[in-house]
Amino acid sequence: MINKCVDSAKNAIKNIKSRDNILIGGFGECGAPLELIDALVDSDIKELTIISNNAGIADRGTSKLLQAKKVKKIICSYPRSLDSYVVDDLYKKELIELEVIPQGTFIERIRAAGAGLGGFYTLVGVGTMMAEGKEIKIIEGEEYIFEKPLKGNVALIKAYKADRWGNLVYKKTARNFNPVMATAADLVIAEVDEIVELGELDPEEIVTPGVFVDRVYKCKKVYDDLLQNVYVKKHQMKNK
Amino acid sequence: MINKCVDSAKNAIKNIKSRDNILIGGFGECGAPLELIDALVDSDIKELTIISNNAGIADRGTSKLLQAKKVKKIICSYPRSLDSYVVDDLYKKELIELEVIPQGTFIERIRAAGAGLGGFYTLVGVGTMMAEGKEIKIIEGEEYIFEKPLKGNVALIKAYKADRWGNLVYKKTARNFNPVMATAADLVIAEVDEIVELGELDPEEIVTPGVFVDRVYKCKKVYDDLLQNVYVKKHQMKNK
Amino acid sequence: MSNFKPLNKKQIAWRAAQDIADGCVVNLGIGIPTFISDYVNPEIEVIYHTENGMLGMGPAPKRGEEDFYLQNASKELVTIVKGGSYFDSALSFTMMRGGHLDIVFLGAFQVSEEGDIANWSIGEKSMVPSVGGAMDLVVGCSDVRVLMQHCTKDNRSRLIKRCTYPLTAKKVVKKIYTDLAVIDVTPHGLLVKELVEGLSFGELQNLTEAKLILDNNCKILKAPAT
Amino acid sequence: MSNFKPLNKKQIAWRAAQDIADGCVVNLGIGIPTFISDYVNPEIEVIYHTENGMLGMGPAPKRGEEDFYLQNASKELVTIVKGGSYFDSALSFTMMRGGHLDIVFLGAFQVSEEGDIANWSIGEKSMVPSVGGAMDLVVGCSDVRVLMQHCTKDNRSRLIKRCTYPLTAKKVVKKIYTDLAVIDVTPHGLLVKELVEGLSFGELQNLTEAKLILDNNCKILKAPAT
Repeated sequence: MINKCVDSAKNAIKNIKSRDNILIGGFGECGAPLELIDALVDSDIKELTIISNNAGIADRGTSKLLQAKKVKKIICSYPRSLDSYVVDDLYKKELIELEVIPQGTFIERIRAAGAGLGGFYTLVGVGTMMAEGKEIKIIEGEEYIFEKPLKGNVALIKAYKADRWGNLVYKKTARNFNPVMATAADLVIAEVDEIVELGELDPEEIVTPGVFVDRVYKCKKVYDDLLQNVYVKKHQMKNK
Repeated sequence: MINKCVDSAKNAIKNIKSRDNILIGGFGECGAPLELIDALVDSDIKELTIISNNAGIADRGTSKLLQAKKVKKIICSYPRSLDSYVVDDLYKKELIELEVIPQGTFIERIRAAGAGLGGFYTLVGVGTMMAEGKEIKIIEGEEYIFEKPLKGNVALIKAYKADRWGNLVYKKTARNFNPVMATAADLVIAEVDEIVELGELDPEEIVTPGVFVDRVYKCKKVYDDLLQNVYVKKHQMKNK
Repeated sequence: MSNFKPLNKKQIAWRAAQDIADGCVVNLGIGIPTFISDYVNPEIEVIYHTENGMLGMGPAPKRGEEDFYLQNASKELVTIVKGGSYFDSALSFTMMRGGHLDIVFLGAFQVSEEGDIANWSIGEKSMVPSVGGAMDLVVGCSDVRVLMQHCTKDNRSRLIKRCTYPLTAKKVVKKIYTDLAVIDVTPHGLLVKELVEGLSFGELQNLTEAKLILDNNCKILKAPAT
Repeated sequence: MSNFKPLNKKQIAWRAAQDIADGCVVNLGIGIPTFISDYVNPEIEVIYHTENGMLGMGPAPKRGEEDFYLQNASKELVTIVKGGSYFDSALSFTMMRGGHLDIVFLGAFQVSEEGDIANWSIGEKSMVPSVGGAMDLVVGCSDVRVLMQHCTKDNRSRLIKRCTYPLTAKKVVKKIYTDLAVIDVTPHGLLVKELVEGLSFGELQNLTEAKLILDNNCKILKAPAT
C-alpha cells in the first residue's frame, strides 16, 4: 500500500544532506513550507544552496535558515523586501553567495529540469546584465539567451490538501512555484494543511499528481492563523 | 463587457484564412472540436496545415477535412490507426505532406510557442531518424536535439464548460493537448459542451484562464452522445 | 518659466487609465501604476493579472474579509473577482512572456529615446539586487507603458538618450505618461502627444535629455483633481 | 533439439508482472504489456499511467459504465481508480521525459546487445509513419523493460547485434522478457537470468543473433497456465 504520509517534520526532512540544493516553494511566505524550514533550522545540515523566489521576510521562514548559518548560496529572483534585513545584512557583509534570475526564467529553468529538457532559449534578459556570460543564439533573426535546467536534490513545498498517494491541491495564490518545484527534485516533500482519504480529491482538480511527491507532512499549526494577523495588521495600517 | 461567446460554428471560425496553420486539439476524437472542424469543411478555406496529434479516424473529424481536400500538410505524432484509411490513402498517393514528431516533443514545441520561448533541447529522438537535419548540442556530456516552437495562426480546441470570459474546464481524458494549444495561436476558438454564468467555475479548477481564449462556441450536439455508441460497441466487441 | 502645474501621481494614473479599453487584460507594476485601477471607467471590464498567479485580481479586501492566502505580487492582501482564476508561476509567466497580456503598466527610473527601460536597479552595490518579474513583463507584452515623474527629485531627466542604470530590456516601451506629458515611442523618436496646460514644447525639451518631437496634433494633458 | 515449451504471451506478461513492487508507477505499452495488469499481485498498489493524460488508470469498464471521455492512449475505453488524476499532455510528458515513472514496459520489434530498441516502425515506405509517445517513454524512464517473442514468426532473432529497423532510442532497455528467457542488459552484454525448462543456454544462443552471457545463478523461467 502506498502511504507517503510521515508523522513529524523531522522525519519529513530525513536524508537531506549538507551541501544539497533545496528548492523551496512560496511567493514570500504565501505558499512556503514553514514547518519544514523550521525542521531544517533544527537539524545539523549546513552549507545548503537555497533555490527560492525570495530570501525570507523579517525573522521568519528562510530568514531563520540564514540566521542559523545553514545557507551557502541563494538562487532567487527577488530577495529584497521592506523586512528582508537578514539577507540584506549577509549580502552586505559578503557572507552569502547570491544569484538573481528573472522570475519567469527562474521557474522555467526549474520546469525544464522537471520535464527532462536540456535547456531553452528566452528573450528575457537580452541586452541586460542577466545575459552576461551566457550563450547567445539568433533564432528567426532575434537574439535569445540559453538557459539551463535548475534542479534540486530536494524540494520543500507547501500545499493545501493531500491524500496518501501524495496527490496535492493548493489554496489560492499559495500555489505559485510549488507545483513546478514538485517536478524538479530527487526528493519532494510536501507540507500540507489537511490529509484526506484517497478518492476525496476530485481527479479533475488535482494539480500535482502523487507521482511527483515522495513525502507528505501535515503541519502542526495551519499558518493561515499565524500569519493572518501579521498581514492583516499591515494591510489595515496601509488602508486605513 | 467581455463576451467571447459566438452563436454559430460558422461565426466561430470567421477570419480563418487559406494557408493558415491550425492547431486542433484531441487525442483521437476524445477532446477534438468536431463541430468547428465541420464548419471548416463547409467553408471555402483551403491549403491548411493541420497540427494535431492524429489525422482523423474513419470518415470523422480531421478525416473530413482531408476528404474535402482542405489540407496541404499535417504535423502530428500518430496519424495511423485501424480506421485511418483516409490519411493512409492520401499518404500512399503522395497527395499530402506529413511531418511526424514524437508526441512529447510535439506538445513541448507547442508549449514553447505559447510561452514565448525560442526553442529547447531534448534527448528524445537522439540517434534516430527524428534527429536528421536537426542541430545537436552537447549539454553536460550528453547529446541533445534542438527543437523549435510550433505555433498556430489558429487553435481549434474542445473543452467541457466555459464562461463568457473564456475560462475553460475540461472533461477527463478529453483534456490532453487542448490547454497547451490554447496558449499557442493568434486566434483561439473553443468548442464547449456548456456555457455557465461568470463566477460559476471555481477559480481553483479553471484549467485554461480566459486570457488565452478568443471565442467560445457551444456545440449543437454534445458528441459524447454521438460517439459513445461507436466506442461502446467497439469496446463490447473486444471485451465480450 | 511659464505657469504650469504638473500632474500628481494619481493624476498620472488617471490619465493612463483613460486609455484602457473594455476587455483589456493588464498588469500593473508597483509604484504609480497601482493607482490605475481606481480610475478605470466602471462601465467596462478590465482583467487584472498578478504574476504570483492570479487573473481577475480585485480591490483591497474590506475589514474582516482579509485572507492571507490571497495576495498580489507585492505581497499585499487583495481579492478575486467573479471570473478570476488561480494558476502556477509557470503558466503565469507563459501569459507574460508569451504575449497574452494586452497592456503592461510599469514605473521606471529611466526610459531611453529608443524605448529602453531601466526600472529594477539603480546599480547600488550595497543593495541586495532583486529583479523579480520586471524583465519578463516588458519582454513579452507588445504594449508596455511607463508611468513616472518626468524628472528626478534633483531635476535630472528620466527620459534620456541612453539609460545609465542597469537595463530591464531594450526597445520595449511604447508609451510614457509623466506628470508633464504623454509621449509615444515611435520608430522616429519620442513623439509628444499631450502637454500639461501652460507648458510649451520648448520648455519640455529643456527639461528632457532625450530628443523630443512635437506631434502636429498635440493636445492639452488634463486630469481631474484627485 | 531438446524438449521445451515457450511461454505464451500472457505468461510473458505474468512473468514481467512478478517484478513490479508495491507503489510502482508504470506505463504499459501496446501489445503484450497490456496483459501485465491482469497478473499484478492484488495485495499491492500499482499506479498505471496513460500518456494521453491520466494516472490511476483502472480496468476496462463494465457493461453500462462505458464513458467515451475516459480513454487510454490506445483510444480504448477504460476506468479511473480512487486516487487517480487527469492532466494535460505537457504534464503527462513531463512525467515521462522527466524520469517520474518507475517502470515502462514495452513491446519491441528488435533489441540490440547494447539495449537499443526499435519498436515504432518496420521502415515500410508505404505505411504512414507514426511514432506517438514511444520515443519519449523510453528516453525518460531509467527502467525500460521489453516484452516480446524471442523470434519472429519466420524464426529470425529479435535480439540482435545492431537493430535494422528504425531506432526508437539507443541504450535504454534494461531488461527483456521473452517466451524463452529473462535477460538483463548489462554493461558487459546480455545476461541470461532465466531460461524456460528444458532449454539449454547453447540452444538459446543458437536462436539468438546477439551474443548472450549465462548468469552464474541462472534460474528456470516458469509461469502458471493462463
